[in-house]
Amino acid sequence: MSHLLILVPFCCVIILNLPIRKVMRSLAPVAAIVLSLLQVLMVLCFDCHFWQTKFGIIGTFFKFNLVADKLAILMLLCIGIVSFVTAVIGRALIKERKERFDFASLILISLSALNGIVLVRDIFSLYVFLEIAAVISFILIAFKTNILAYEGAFKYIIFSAVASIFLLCGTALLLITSGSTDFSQINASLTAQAFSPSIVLAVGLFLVGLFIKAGVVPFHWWLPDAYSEAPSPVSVYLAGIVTKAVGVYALIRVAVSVFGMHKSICAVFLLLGAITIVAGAIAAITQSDFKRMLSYSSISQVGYIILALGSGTSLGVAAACFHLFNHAIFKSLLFVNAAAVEQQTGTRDMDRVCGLSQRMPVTGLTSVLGSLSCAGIPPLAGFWSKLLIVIALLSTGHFVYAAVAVLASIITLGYFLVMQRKVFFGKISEEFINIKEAGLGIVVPEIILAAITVGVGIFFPVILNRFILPLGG
Amino acid sequence: MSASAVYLFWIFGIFIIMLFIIGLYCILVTFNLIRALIGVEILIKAVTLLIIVAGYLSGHTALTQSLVITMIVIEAVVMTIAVGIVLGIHKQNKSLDVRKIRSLKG
Amino acid sequence: MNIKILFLPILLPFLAGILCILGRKQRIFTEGISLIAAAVNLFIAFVLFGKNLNFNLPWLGFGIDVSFRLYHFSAFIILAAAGFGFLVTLYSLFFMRAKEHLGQFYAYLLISLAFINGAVLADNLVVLLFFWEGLLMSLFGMIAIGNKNAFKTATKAFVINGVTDLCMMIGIVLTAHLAGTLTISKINLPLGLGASLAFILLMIGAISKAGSMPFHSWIPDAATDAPLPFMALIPAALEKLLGIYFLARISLDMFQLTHESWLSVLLMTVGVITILLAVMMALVQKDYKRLLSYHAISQVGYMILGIGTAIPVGIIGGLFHMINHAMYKSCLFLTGGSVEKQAGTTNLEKLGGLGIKMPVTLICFVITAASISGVWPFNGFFSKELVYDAALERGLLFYLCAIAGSFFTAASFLKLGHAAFFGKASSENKQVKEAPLGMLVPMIVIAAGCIIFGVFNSLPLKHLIEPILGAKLNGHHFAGMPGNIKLIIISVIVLVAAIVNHIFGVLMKGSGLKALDYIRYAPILSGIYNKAEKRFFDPYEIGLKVVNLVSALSWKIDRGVDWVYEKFSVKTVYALSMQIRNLQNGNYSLYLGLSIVSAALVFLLFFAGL
Amino acid sequence: MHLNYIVLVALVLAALWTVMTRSLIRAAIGLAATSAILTIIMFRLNSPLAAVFELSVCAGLISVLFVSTISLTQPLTKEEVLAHMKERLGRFWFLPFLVVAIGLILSFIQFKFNLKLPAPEVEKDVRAVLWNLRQLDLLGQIIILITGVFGVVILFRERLRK
Repeated sequence: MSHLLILVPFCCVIILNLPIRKVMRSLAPVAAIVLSLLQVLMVLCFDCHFWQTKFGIIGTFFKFNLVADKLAILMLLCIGIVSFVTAVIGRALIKERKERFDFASLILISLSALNGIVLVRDIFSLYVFLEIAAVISFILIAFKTNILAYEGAFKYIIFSAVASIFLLCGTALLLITSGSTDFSQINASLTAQAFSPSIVLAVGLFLVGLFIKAGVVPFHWWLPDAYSEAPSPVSVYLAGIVTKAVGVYALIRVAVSVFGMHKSICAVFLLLGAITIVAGAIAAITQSDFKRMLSYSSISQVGYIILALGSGTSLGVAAACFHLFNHAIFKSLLFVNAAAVEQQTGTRDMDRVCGLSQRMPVTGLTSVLGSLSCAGIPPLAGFWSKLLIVIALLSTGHFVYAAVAVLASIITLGYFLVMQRKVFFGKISEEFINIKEAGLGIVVPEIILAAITVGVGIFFPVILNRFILPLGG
Repeated sequence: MSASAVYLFWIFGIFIIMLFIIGLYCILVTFNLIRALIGVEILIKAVTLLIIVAGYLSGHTALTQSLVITMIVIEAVVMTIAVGIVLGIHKQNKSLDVRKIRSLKG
Repeated sequence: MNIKILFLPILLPFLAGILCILGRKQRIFTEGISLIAAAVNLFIAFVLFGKNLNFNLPWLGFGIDVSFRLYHFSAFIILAAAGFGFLVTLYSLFFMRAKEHLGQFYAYLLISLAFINGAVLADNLVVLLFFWEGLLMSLFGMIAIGNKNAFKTATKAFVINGVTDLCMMIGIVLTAHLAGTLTISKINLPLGLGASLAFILLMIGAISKAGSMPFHSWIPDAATDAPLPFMALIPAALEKLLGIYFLARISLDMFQLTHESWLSVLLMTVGVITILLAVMMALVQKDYKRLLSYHAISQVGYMILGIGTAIPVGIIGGLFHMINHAMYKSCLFLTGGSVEKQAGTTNLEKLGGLGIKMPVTLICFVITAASISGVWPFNGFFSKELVYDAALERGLLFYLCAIAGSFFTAASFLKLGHAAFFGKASSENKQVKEAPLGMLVPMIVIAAGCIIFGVFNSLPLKHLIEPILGAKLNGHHFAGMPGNIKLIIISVIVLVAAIVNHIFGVLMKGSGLKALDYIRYAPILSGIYNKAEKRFFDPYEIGLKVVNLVSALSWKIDRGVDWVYEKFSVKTVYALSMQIRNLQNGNYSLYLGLSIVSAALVFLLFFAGL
Repeated sequence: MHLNYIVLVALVLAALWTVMTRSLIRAAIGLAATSAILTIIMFRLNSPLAAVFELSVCAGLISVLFVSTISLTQPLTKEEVLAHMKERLGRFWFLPFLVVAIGLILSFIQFKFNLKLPAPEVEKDVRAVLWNLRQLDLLGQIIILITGVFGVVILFRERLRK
């Protein structure tokens, strides 16, 4: 009964906009938090009765083609967690009631859009939901209406529009060559015939569109601007889940269920993945803006996912999905840390702040956990997914790419250590001697996310066989 | 599909590619934000044409028409938001010059 | 009988040892516990003796099972170890009375016993290795609680044994690979190329445990630094028992070592070299315990020589020599302990004339010294004759070296006895009294054992040693007087020569201590001795020098690499980073252009990959 | 079919004019014209409903949107436009030649497409397709419209407050 995942948040927004606005305005943030938590809970008992039930009226009225497989369930979980975190810290960071209402409503809409992206089985519907998510992103980035945010949003709009056009061209050409827009039918028709130039053109256009949306390196230009200039809760949301669902998940889904792991697709994935990893990590190392550094790190981690996908095996796909999940958790965590630092010190410049860990112990500790997980230090979650990626690459004989992955993880560790040294360690500067730990609305999400990272890392052997390996299909 | 249809498609294809080049050139070269959006619009026109041609040649006219309708609605909303942002930039920069929104670097 | 009884000799001393460490600091408590544990262990060993038990419990998979096998050989070793363990514990009650680290000492002693029992009982190579390495641990601890230098010596012992254990580990892996099993009793490999390598690696572990050259150099250092009962128990008795036990196992059971094999010659050569070099070093020592420790090394050579001959008479001789050596050498160390306890020093230059003050100690010393020198009718004579017999059969050179070793052994003990117990009493030794009864009893017991094993040598040979070889003997018996009269005559001549040499030396130099100095200062030998005293030939020291050189070299390389890491790579990465950031100049037209160009490249890749 | 070619050429010309004209208002009108010409082609390619939609939304609504934006942003005065014109021409003059050249080059290439015929039972009625098969897209349209409303509310909030 996955219809409800799209319908309920949307209906909730409509109800919240009913004329009794006074009540609704205060209800909206709570509704966002509750709905995202509900989604997490539903996903956690994913083998329960609910998913198989066909609700009578809704089922007959709405004939949506939605499928919730293992990969989609994992994504739904990520969406639930990150939306929950975003809603909580949004409630904590946005002071004005009207803005708070708008923000919560947008989170609710995007919940339904992202669930749609995850569940659809039609490339045009995929495009529709991608566009909804993109439009929400534009609005959210420009939420604070300052010039830099506008600049980031405008660049994102241009790139997103071009990407959409590539996607639509791909869709049209696929429609010609396979006569349908449905995943399974396209897949059937693509596997039935050899890859002719027209199909390559179609697949290539589609993939390039998704590359732009995912921020893979030669197409990543909009990403640091958009992430770093967005308001803090929005950065968490964008980096944690929106671009991951919009770009990376769509890439995985399309590569696995539509195009199949063709040799040349894998080659492109491998090459772009390696370039993305290295370029993102290298660009991150000299950044002085906290969020911009995290943005480049995000790019670099997306590279890992693409690289894993490029190995073309079911293990590689499983590793990619696992890293996607881990990345959603630890990158959200790091952006929440950045939000806490920005909230308390009023700056994102890593050269200005120093020694914050004395005054903000929870933020300091959780950021260490997040960084180490991102850099792939055992036994945190990030280590296991990177290990799986390297194993997947080695088992298909891509030794050079495996070496690149391992070496880049050293650079990752490098820039995170630089960040930690600049921001959290050392002696606190006079300017910030009086700052306090961020409020409960930020500290609680930090602790939850850090606990997930550590927990997944420690219970990895349990999780591996039960959840991760089935992802490969 | 017959050879004439393939030929016909290629004729349309040439014009679609020409539209693409015009649109992309406009986005790349212009110094005005609104013109950049107009360039995007031209690209969208090209894609609309491509989808319609695809539907016409493969016989899925009903399907492609519904797709085009959805697409037009979506692009209209995107354009509205984009115009809103352009207006915001103009309000703060007092200019529509692309060269003035280059402060995010590195 | 319940098969679980096999766990008793391992668990009981181990738990008692843990109790000693954890228990209260009171002396009576730890001493009582350790004495009782040693006694019970001895009792269990008696009970177990003569039984055949097998125990197997699958454990880690890959053929790594907890399997124990009690049969004649292992029961014999356990009994001997338990006996020495009990006696040395009894001795330590008095010797260690005023020393520090009492609890630790007894704990290590008992744990060593437990591990030796475990290692001897183990029927699986990995289990064996486990106990073997455990022994290394207790060895380290036991040396380290000695005097100030002890920690350094302990490290030395640890490193040397650790390296050889590493060899053994590789050997075990290789053996398991070749044999396809880890169960010792199932392995029976012909000596091919790989098996030879495995044999050598395992042999290194075994002879290093026994203290043979060139893995001996920690023993003399430990003799001066570690507590004396340790010397009497571990290097003199337990490690010889264990090392030679394992050597016998690998030569007799696990590999088909025949006397045609070059490995046999290798073993014999190691044995002969050990005999000669160690005894040459022993000759010139001026310290009671140090002299004894060199002999402890030297005598190992006889055992290795005996087993290396790979003929029944040699093996019987080697094994018999093993138990004999354990007896007389631990007794000798115990007399050394009495001297140290009563006279306060073991430096031979300060000792003298103790014979009248300590008559029981003197008698025990004389018996055991005669035994080690191979005087009829003590036990050393019989085992040595067996080894000589075998050595002569394999080659005249080996025999000559062995007999030369015998000559030097006798000479050095004449010197030792003369210097310590006869001659003029020095001024500090006037008030020396006989050692307390508790220390005398173990010495008397062992000395009596030496006589019994000598006079009634059929007793140990028939009941302890010969059943080990069993059918391989073809009904031969080696008890009683050796058959070859010529050899006996040569041995007697050698002994007489040693005495003559001693008298000659005393007359020349004027004192018992300096009786052998003419060898020490002989033209060529003096240079070698000088270098040896500076530890020039100690493989550990050479190893240290090499390691220092390598580390100095790697320091240089490290700086270079460090430069690459710290300066070069960081600068490169930063420069690259700035390049990428320069590309990100805020101009979205540039971005879009680059994206489209890269999209075109991606398309090219696609078409190329088609 | 020749009419189609003429309309297509007109489409490209309209697009070129849209891009190259010096006045923003003219560019917006040119866009509307492009849309209108596209509508003709859509009519001729058996897609009347989509054509109506294109005409009303793109040629109508979006043009109005652009024109109102241009009027809100106080476009440049005539002198400024004339000053910029020469420089603009320097950047744009070779676009028509580029377009024509590429069109000519492409016309010599024969790009093979493997087209797939539709199954005979494929639905021909747009309404049926839209309401029965593309329900999810309709839902998406509704969602994006609501999003657009929110976007306008948020982006124009300060403007309205003033």
